[in-house]
Amino acid sequence: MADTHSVIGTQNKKGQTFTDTWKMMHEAPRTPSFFTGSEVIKEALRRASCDVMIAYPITPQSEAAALIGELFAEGYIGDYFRGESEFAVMSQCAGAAFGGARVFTTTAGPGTMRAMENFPMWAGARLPIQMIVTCRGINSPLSIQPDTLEIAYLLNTGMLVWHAETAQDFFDWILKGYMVSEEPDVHLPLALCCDGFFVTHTKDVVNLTPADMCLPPYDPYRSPVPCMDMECPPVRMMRDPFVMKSNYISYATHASWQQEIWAAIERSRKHSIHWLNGLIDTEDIDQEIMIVASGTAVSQGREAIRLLEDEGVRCGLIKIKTLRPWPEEEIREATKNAKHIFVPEFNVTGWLAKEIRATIPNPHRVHAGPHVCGGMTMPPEIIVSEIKTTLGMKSFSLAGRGS
Amino acid sequence: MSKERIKISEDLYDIMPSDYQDLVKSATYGKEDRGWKDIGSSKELIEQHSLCAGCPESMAFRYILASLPNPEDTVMVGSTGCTSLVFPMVAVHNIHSLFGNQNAIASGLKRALSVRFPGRVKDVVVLAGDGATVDIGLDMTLQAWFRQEKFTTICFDNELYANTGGQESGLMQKGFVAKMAPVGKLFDKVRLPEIARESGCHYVVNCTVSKPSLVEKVIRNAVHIAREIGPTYLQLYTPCILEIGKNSMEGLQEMRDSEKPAERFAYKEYVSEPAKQLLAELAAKDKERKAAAKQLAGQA
Amino acid sequence: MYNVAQVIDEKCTAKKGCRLCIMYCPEANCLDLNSGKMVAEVNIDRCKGCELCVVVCNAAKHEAILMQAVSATGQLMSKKGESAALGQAYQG
Amino acid sequence: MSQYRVLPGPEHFLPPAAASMGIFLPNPGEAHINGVIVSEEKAYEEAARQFLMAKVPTIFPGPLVLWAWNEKAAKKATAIRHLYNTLKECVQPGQMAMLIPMPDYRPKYPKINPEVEINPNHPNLTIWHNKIDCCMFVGVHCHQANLSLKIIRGGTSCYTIAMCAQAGHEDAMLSFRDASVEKIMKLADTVKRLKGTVQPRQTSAKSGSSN
Repeated sequence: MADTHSVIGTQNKKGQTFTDTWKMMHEAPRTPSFFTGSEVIKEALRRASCDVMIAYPITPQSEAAALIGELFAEGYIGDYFRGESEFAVMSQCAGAAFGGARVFTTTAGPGTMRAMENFPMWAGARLPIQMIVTCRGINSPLSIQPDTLEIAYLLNTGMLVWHAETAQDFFDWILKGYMVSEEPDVHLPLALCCDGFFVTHTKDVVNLTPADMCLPPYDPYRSPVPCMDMECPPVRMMRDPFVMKSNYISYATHASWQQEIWAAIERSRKHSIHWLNGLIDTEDIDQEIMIVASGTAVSQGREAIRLLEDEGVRCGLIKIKTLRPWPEEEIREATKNAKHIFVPEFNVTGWLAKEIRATIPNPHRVHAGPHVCGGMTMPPEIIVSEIKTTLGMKSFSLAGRGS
Repeated sequence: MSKERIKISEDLYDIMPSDYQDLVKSATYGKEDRGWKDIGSSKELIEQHSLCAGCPESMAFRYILASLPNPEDTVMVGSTGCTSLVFPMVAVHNIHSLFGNQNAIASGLKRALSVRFPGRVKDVVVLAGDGATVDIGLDMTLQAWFRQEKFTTICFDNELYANTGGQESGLMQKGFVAKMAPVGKLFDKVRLPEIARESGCHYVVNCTVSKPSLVEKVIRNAVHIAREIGPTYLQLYTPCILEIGKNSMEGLQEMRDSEKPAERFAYKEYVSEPAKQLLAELAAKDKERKAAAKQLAGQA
Repeated sequence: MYNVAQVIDEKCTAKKGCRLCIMYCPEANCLDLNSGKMVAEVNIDRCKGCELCVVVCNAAKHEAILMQAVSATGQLMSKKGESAALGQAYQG
Repeated sequence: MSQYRVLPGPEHFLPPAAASMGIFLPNPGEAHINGVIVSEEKAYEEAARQFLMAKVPTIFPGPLVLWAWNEKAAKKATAIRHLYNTLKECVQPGQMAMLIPMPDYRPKYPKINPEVEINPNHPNLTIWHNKIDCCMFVGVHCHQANLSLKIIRGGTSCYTIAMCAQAGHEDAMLSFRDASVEKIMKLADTVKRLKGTVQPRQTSAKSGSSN
């Protein structure tokens, strides 16, 4: 039985030192680097002590998945291969996780949808797989452009769902994500989402931890369910047996099992707060006007606030980092002074606005918008315009605005 | 897990249900030449399950579990269907995840076990029905073979969807009238054994489970070849007596009828050149081992 | 109430090496070899009553296995080797 | 802090998972009673008291200790046996300590023999059959332990204790975390120390079998 703590301070075959994750993330020196989001994913994986990565090409995650292949060729990843479809890849990830490996994969848009049957299975089977989702359009007609609609579908799978704003978030959260999702009381898959292209294909300054430090390895014997390697009891063990006889006993087992998955998401709250320094970030929450957003909409909101300030309108900001667990209490508290809550989103349905409306008092305060979709950018001016229009201020109309 | 680790804590031994005490006392984990002959005098690696009375699939499970060369280091992967009524009762770790993705699960599993236990034997064996293997899961079945994944795929071919009530499947015979084939199946039984050979399998067998000694042989070959060389495929006829209108005691005869020359399940075998070489080496070693044992017995 | 297989010890040829019923029984550890008496023995709790053992035993002309009624609690309803009384078979 | 308390059931048609009611797990060095974080010391006292009060105090060891799959597991098994023996010595006539294994996790209904085992998919059957009014889980994988604890809280009035080797269980009425041989032995010591100071429950009106 592997003892995680005993390996700290020792070296892996690449000469990296297994390092206490808190020290690595918070105390070790950081080197500013100018990288694309895809390159940042690679750099995070270099330090993640990942056993198995499985890849499949789909824009805009292909570059990241290919770069991790280079890491494998360099010897940083235990095994790596290209699967035959997203459905198969997610099942291959499950197989590797059932076998006690730390697993990583990436997907996007239609790939997420094709693989969807796997995600509630991952969660129900308590497999702490990490999956990067570089969001893009999913509906016909085909689009490869940024659009976050697929997140709406992931929210009810039982996975942890985090939404990164920047490449720096990505770098830190990939590594911290394993720490949260591998906790025995959580032990759930993590969908780490970002807005495709905006994060993956733009360059940004990212502060990297030392390349000669890496995460302690995953210990499958702390899992809340038996690892399928014939090394642990019980020897007579099926993962995961049917409970579908037509009787109340079977229903009760299945119902309790489902509740346990959502309970595990709740338990991730404590660990997520610890590692991410809270489930939300806030700026200026005393204001009566608040922008609440996740992903790159946060950056656009921040810019809109600067523009509004020039016109004498003060506005606060809430950045939602984790969508599952949902920061209900935090959002309630941070919006308690708000008279108007604006929720800019990169999708047509406004799923984030719906989530917020469902959990705060006086939900009529929520203005679902502005929305853009289908790959549109969201100029800060349209957020400004939306806010000013709602406040009854005169606002010029931006040609081609989306909502 | 070595046989030595399949043991009950001494201080709690007396409270363990007897089936587990039996498992530790008389199952054939760790026995070098385990096989169907251990049946009847050892604790089998299957507990009571809820398959129908007389189901040939039950027989197949017995022979396979008795013949796995290293059950203490074997992980099995199943799929949705009748087999998943037995798998919870099987005394090797096994996985059910979704319908049809068994070869994808096994690909990830085998690679994870290879990363985690380098240099150690960890066999992976897939066992699924024909719907899972040939219809819904065909892409993953074939792609695992294309990639030369080192595990064994066993298909329990009952020529229909049994668990959902007898619908047409790709391995069903042409002309058979079934649910979803109301005027009889319109196309031929899919020739998966041939496809398996062309897809890179190093050992392919098509047969029934009417002879336990034969099942033992093909299982041992398939697992050893998969361990050392590459993918192997066994297609075993396990008729659904319920859906083809037979009585509970008629399964064996149905298999015997179907394995006659020119019938669908006449014994067919394909062995690749490297696999032939491996089998010859294994046979030589086996002979040597038996001779040594004989000599030792003679001295005693 | 249902039928299970019962081996008539005197007719069983296990001591001569016959393993037909043990081999072909679909259920695990249902027909085991009693190595003391050297006869095949049915574990009543595991027998689903498929009669395949009867078929293979009869085909070899040993005719050493009979189907006999058991109660819902798994008790043989008459002495081993004797058939249940008329009307008893389906009372449960 | 949540107003919810994790109390003996039966609670609802389908009781909520305690974590969804705002109950948090203890940090290292802590335990919880009814969902309220307490010192470990307090938890030893309360667990011992509950054992000594019960008509049928029962330990449910799971696969992680029933199997000697590593040295630590075998040692824990010895400690569990010691705790059981201590319980037997310390209870009064009319009380009956039990030691019932959870050997695996496959659903066994309707073939389960509730006298000799407990199963995470239908643990209430074993609780009802043996009229168990206080039990402790140890060596059960956390997921399966949580299934059991919740179903027990849903359908019985049994008091549940978790001696968990990981982060603990909010669905138990009392939970330790980071369980070790030492912690199990310390609980046995506490039972011994409190022997004779706790009166067994007089009535079994709220015992598992009545619900």
